[in-house]
Amino acid sequence: MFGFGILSGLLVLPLVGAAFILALRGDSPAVRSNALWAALATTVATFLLSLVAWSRFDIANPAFQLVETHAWLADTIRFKLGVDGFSLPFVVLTAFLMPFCILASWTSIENRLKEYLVCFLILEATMIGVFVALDLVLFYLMFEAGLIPMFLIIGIWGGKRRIYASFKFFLYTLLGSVLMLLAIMAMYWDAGTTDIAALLQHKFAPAMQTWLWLAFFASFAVKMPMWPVHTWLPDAHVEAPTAGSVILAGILLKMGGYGFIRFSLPMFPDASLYFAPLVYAMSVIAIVYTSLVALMQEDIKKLIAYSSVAHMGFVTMGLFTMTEQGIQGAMFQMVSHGIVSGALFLCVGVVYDRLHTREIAAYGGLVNRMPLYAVTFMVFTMANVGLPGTSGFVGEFLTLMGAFRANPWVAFIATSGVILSAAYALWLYRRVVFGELVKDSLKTMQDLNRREMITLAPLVVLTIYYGVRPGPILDAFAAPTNALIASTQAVFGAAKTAALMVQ
Amino acid sequence: MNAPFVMPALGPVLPELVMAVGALVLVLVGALRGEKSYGLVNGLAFVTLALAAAALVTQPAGKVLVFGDSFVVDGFARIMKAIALLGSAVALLLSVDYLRRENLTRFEYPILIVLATLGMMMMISANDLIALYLGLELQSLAAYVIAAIHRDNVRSSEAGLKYFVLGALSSGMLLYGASLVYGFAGTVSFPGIAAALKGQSGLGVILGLVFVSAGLAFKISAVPFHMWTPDVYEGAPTPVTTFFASAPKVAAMAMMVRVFIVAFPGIIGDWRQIVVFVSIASMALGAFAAIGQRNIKRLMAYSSIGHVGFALVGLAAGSAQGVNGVIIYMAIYVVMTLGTFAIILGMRRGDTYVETIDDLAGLSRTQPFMAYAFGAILFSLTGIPPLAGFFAKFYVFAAAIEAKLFALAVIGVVTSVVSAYYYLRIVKIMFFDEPAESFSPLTPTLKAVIGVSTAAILFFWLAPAPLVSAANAAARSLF
Amino acid sequence: MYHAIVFLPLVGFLIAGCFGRIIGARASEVVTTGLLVVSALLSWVAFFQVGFGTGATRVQLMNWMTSGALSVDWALRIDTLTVVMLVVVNSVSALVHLYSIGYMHEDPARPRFFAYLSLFTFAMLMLVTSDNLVQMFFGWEGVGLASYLLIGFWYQKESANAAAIKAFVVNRVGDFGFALGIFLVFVLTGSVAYDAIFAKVGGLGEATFRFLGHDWHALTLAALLLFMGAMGKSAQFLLHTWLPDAMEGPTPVSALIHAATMVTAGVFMVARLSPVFEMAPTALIVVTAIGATTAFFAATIGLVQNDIKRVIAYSTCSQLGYMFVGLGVGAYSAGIFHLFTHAFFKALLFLGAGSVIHAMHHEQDIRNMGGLRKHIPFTAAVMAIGTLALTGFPFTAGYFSKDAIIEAAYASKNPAHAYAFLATVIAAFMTSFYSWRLYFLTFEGKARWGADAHSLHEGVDHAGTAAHGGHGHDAEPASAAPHHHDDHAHGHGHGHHAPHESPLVMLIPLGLLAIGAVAAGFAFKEAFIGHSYDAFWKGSLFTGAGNTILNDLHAVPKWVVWSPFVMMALGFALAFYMYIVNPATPRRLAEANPLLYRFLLNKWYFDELYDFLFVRPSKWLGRFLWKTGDGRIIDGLGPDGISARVVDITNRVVRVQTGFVYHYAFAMLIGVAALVTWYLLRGGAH
Amino acid sequence: MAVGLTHYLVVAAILFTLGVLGIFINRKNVIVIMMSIELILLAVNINLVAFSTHLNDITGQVFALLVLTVAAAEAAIGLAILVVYFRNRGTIAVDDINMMKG
Amino acid sequence: MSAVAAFFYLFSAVAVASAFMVVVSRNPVYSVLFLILAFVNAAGLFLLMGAEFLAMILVVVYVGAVAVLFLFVVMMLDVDFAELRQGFINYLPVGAMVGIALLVELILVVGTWTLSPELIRAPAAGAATAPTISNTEAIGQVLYTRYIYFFQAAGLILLVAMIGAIVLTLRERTGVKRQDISAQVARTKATAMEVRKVASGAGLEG
Repeated sequence: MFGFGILSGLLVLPLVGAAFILALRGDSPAVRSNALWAALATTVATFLLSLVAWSRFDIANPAFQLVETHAWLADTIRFKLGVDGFSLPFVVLTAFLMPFCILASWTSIENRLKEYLVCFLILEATMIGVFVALDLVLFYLMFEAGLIPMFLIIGIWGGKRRIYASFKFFLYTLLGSVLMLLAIMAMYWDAGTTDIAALLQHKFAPAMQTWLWLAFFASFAVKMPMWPVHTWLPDAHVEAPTAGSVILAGILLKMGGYGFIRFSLPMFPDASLYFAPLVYAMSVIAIVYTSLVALMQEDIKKLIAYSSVAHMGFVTMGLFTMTEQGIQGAMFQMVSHGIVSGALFLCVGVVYDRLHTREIAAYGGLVNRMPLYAVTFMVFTMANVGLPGTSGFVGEFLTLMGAFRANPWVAFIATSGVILSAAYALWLYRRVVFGELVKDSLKTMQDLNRREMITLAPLVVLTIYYGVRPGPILDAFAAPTNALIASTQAVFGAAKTAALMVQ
Repeated sequence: MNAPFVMPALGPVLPELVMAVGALVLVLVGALRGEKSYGLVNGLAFVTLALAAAALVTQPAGKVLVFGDSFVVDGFARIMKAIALLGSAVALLLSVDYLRRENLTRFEYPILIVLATLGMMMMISANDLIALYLGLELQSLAAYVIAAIHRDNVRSSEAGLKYFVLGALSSGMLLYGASLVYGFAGTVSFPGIAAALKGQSGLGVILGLVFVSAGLAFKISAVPFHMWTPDVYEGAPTPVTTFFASAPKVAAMAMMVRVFIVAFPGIIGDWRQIVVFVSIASMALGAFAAIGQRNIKRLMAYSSIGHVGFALVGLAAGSAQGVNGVIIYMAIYVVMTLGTFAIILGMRRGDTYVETIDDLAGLSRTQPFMAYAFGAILFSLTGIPPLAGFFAKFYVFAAAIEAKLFALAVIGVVTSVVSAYYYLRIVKIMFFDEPAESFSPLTPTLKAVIGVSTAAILFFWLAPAPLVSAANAAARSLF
Repeated sequence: MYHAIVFLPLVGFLIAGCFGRIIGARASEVVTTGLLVVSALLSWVAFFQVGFGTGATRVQLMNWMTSGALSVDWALRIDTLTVVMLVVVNSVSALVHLYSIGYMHEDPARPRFFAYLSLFTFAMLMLVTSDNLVQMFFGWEGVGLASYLLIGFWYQKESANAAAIKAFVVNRVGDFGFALGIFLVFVLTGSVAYDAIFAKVGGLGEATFRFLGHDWHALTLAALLLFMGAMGKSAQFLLHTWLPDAMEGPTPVSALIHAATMVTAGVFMVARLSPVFEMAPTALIVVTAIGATTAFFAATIGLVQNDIKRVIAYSTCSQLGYMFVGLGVGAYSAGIFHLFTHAFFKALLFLGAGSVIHAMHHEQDIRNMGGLRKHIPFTAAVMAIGTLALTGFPFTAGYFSKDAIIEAAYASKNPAHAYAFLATVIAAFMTSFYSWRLYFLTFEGKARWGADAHSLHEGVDHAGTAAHGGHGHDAEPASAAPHHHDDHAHGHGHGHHAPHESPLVMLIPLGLLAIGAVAAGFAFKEAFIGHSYDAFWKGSLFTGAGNTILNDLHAVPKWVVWSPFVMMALGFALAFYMYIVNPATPRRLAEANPLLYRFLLNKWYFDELYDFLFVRPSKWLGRFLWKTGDGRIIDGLGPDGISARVVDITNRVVRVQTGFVYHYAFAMLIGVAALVTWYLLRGGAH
Repeated sequence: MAVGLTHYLVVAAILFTLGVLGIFINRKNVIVIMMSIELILLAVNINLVAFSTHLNDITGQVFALLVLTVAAAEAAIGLAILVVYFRNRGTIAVDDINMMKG
Repeated sequence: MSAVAAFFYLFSAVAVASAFMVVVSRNPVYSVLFLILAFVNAAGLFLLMGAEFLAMILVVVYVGAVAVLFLFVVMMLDVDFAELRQGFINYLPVGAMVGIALLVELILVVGTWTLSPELIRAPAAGAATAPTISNTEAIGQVLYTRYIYFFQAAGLILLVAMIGAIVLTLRERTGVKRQDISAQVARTKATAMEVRKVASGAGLEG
């Protein structure tokens, strides 16, 4: 039972911080500041610890590493943690984004700050838990547990329609994932264990795979979110406080994609192959449909939310191409989107904190007063558009490449999304940042302060760094991707290669 | 011809004996000391429950049959009795303050609780139809009385009346079914019935089983025999509702499990349909009807209907895994229920107890402890991991999946999502809405009960092994 | 050295971009310009080393991304084609930097401007030195970004912002094809690096690929998709609409990006991928046809435009068409040669126009100019040189390159060659006409500006309106636009001061470019398309075994050789007649053919057509999908609908709970009766 | 036709049905409902005794005896509750017992 | 038709008819009386089946105690029965149909009663009665031995009934003077009398 490793440390550390903050009494400015610093220290420490985990990680090894196992529900359902190339980047990403969330909330949260921070720290623990869980039940536990703090974050600290949004978020995702729970049970009875490593070796009967795949799909599709179960996302994003949106877009959405790569593809390869056209269809519809919808949005956050849906469309499309480029690209796209969309929401938060509106029409000409802000926003907008040289490009390009190999039709339609994304992103930028500064309310806007700069600068650097040198992350995916493709090759050998190669 | 009287071995029934003797002592004390003896009798009732619990936990493991095989003590009985005793004791504990404030300090109240608990223990250990009936009636009659214990209150007496009328009808049905089973199987003993039905079953037995099920379903308030529940929960004094919602449910569920599993294992294909039907109906009704409620006790009534439906999912599986699930479900359910009702009992402004969920508005600001505890309990009732309620659902649904009852499982989880809505609505009122008038501070008792149950719910996932393995062993003792 | 050539502009960008506000405008100018000049000089060194020596090489920088078989490097590919482009890009860029110091001297955001310019240069250099398609795509989009930023440099102007977005999005349409082309090439050859691709394409002559439900000749498809990218970037017919609008940017930008360098990226790309295109004859037909169409079509529009920059922009568009014709008929070197020469004289024209605009205090409408030769003689002189070069006056740069293309079009065996020849010859006539029209209206005749310019201005305006057949200004974005072109940063209108010659810092670049415009053709003719072809190109341009076009074009009939000259002369004569001899003719002509005039003035109504075909449907569709699709259908049937149904059910269920005992009992009875009936009907036990 | 077990069972079934019907057909007063319950129990007893006789097993009669006992207790408590209710509401009409519903 | 059969039909006919009247009578007093009639006839049926002890108990306990209790309560509550007479329910047809359907089903099923040979062979868990002893003796033999548990449990149930009836209905009437002997006996001088010194003009309150 004892003898905890780094990964348990990653789980426990935020909870310790949460407990500490809970122990604080009162609501004086001093307590506020203590709580904030404690939360920041906790998240930074967690991030550093995640870096330690990374440093001890052998990138070339496709197996699970840093594994620790503790007794839990049963001999077959254990408290097992571990990471591989697919999960570790997300662990680090989660730990990386959290300090920014705390910083973004430094002044904008006025009420019940302690509870807010506690919610975030608990959320962090569950999110890390999702990525390090090596037991299906544990995974599910973490997967769902995050709903509670997120529900509270949206509901308590959200905007006007926060109640509608929080309920929609909660019930939607819950409905999706309960079916997965049943599938987990079915897998348990079939395989006799919920150990993920063991399940990866288990061959499920094809007929069963179909159902299991669908059940998992229900959960992950909602989480991603894929069209047409995406409508909770714009609402949730719009109403959530800035940091909530960052986490939602940065991490929570990634759980769906992570689930696909961790479970759907390797465990149900037959079903994945069978349903790939469905996923393609939903993905390309998502890309085009939501891009078009994004074009017409009048709310900044809603626009970014819709663009997130489109970007997640690239992810699902890439994953199901079952090609190296598709999978690695999709994984990279998720990491990149985690940084970029998180940063975009932070950018929105910057102006929201000043003006308390997200209406695009309320802005315009910000560049006149906020040149630094304009530059930052531009970088992220371009990354969102997928400009080469930013991290957004690598994922998009590779997924499209994979899609083209798998099905040119899909790539054709999806690539057209690139045009639309440029249109909506630039139009947003123009309406918010460019133009003459005519509105009186904007004339006193201050440029980024030091805290905001500290928040955004690392993200700018990373966005560009990973655009030019995606290697550190992209290569982490390589080993498990190759293993995955090799292991599924037997399932869809000849038919598939024939389909994608030159005839 | 006189059969020599053989003193039955009383060791296995020691907990029941303690309870029975204790009840008699309490009656005497109460009768001698008069109306003012409530405090003393209440204390002695705790002692009785504690002694019974002690006797229970010190019992040796294994299966013992006494009283001509009418009374069985096995692992299943022990764990369910323990849960029931826990529920009763806490319900009793929670009632003290309320009864004092409402001037209901009748010494008969703890006595009736003890007697009802004794009835439950008899139900749990019943190994034939007669024992089952007697235990059931002992529990029910006491329950009818305490439902109406607030005799000057219209609602309380109406609750008692409804409970009584429908309860009597249900036990009539149960009896009618028992008579048919007796007639068609030729015996009242559960193992005897099982032996008689080996390999074949007649319509008569099934008919009897339907009627017996109806009676049992009434006790666990499963649809369509649930209709008393909301009214009684609302009308009865809150501590009484607390009691109704906890221990008797456990006992009735245990009884139902034993009847189906021990007496009718051979015709599982037949009775499973009843259970599946009742389960689905309960889950669905619990989920839907609760949405419209403003009174929190009434809401909890529908919630309990839904939870019974979930527990029945485990029974429908009909396997050791399923029984395991039922045990875990009921144990966790009792903890959650007690926590919930402790909070409802804390909804007091001065001397006025309030019951609508709107009274909870903004509780997270006025009484954060209460709000966060209730929030945790509500999420647990919804079944969100890592709270205990998740594991309750996990085990029953796992059993259903193992038994290939996929449709049942799917309907179950979907209704659980629907039910999430009304739990969330309470959370919303507590956390998202503007504060209403504050409640009076919680009494230490309430605080303790809320704290303990919340802690149990929150941290169950860290150490689930004790309950899980105990339930596992208990479930296997039935097969 | 190559590192320096490519990365010095980046350094400049970073310095000016990050610290521009700290170090000040002057320092930013000096740093970026200085670095660019160094880079340009090094480029010339490289040009001679590689072009006339043996310096071709490949410089590996680092790995970009690796995924499965796909491996993309950051690398510099240095061969003749590259160095030609290096020279063009860096020379023009350095001169434009220099020029901008003068042109932009009143603008408070100079550090930003120079940073953008340097960023652009860097991206363009990455493009031309790319070793693989993906890096080219990086440069491709990078220059797009810089172009976007520079077009929208004056971000207060709505029109500038709109033009910037339009440029980016239209380019993205082209990139859409480019990206698909890259994918296809990868699928076909398993690589995106040129060497590997070129090694493989030879064996793919017969390969087919199933795409969008049709079996394509694989290389043709790849070439066409890639060409789509080129069309976007080089503003070819159908994807040209962004280029004229791009004139919203500062004039040096137009010179650098929208004349000399970026827009030629498409030409460069086709040349770079000549091994692929050579294997795809059908694609070459398309290239030729599109190029010819563009050459003709843009020239027609150029005839009637009144904005000095737009005239030159359409001219650019048209000249790019020439280049593609050259490429399409297989004369890759001719196309590149034209690119090379065109860079000089077109940059010259733009910078000259900038000088005019500068002199006129940001007046851009040539109808409001006239007689400027006396005030700004140097500018007039270099503009004349530029015009001569553009129209192909003998022995100027344009003469060699353009005539080579026309001759190649005639000599080619490409099925579209006749069309191409015809179109280019007619375009040559029109080029001459509008170029001289521009010159005459600007520098000759009466001054239509100054103290009484306002009334005159209005008079012209009214005349224009009348010519448009009584329709209002609103339908005339081309003529209305100049009025918004005033740079707000300058803060004063036109016409209050006499025109003045530009400062030396602007004139030096003009002079240098003028030298280039005169001499570039003559100096490098032999190397590019002449006898030292092989020695110069060293295989960096691929020509198939059957491609003898460079020999054939010397064997064309004499009338073909003379035709461009004749056209040029006719164009000059007509312009001279209409704008010097008889200035009333244009108006009369316009009134006589109102439909044609308006058709041309409105650029063949492409903007309106696209607005109708794409922009408005997209918006409508977006709104429809949002409100109806998401709102009414998905949410309506999904979460909202379901929750409404749940509430309905709840209300019904709750109504059953009447509170009456007998109802409750009845429910129990029904439950039992139902179960009993169920078992009876089911037929007993199993 | 000889009187057999079935006859008794049929009688019991009729009485049972009448008892159940009596509970919800009648809207008059609660006492009648209680009497209907007694009818149900009577039917049960007839069943038990009949089976007991035919199985030649005394258990059924013991069961019936216990049912009688419990029925008496039940009647006592039922009537007590009824009295309490009457004291509160002044009525025992079934239609009036619906303060709580929904 | 044998005498047994005749009596069976008589008793059962009367019992059923009375039961019907219990349900439909307008006056609860009549209902109670019909209930008594039904019980008596059921006792007759018991006799026919040879369960004479139960028959007697039925008459003694039910008619003598329970039914009278009903009667007592009916009288005591003093309900205005005229008011209660208002109509039958409007869904009587549905209710009756469901009831009749259930009845038909019950009869169909109980008509199928057969005891399989195995069942008879199976050693009945209950005590088989020797034909020589009387019904009462047979019950007596097992009631306190084999079924002592049930007997005791029934006792507890009666205890609950007693407590319940008392707790619900017993009222301490206030305002009625009662003699409390223990209080009288425990009275001492100290509790009976209090000597207080009253300051002049101050009164006792203070």
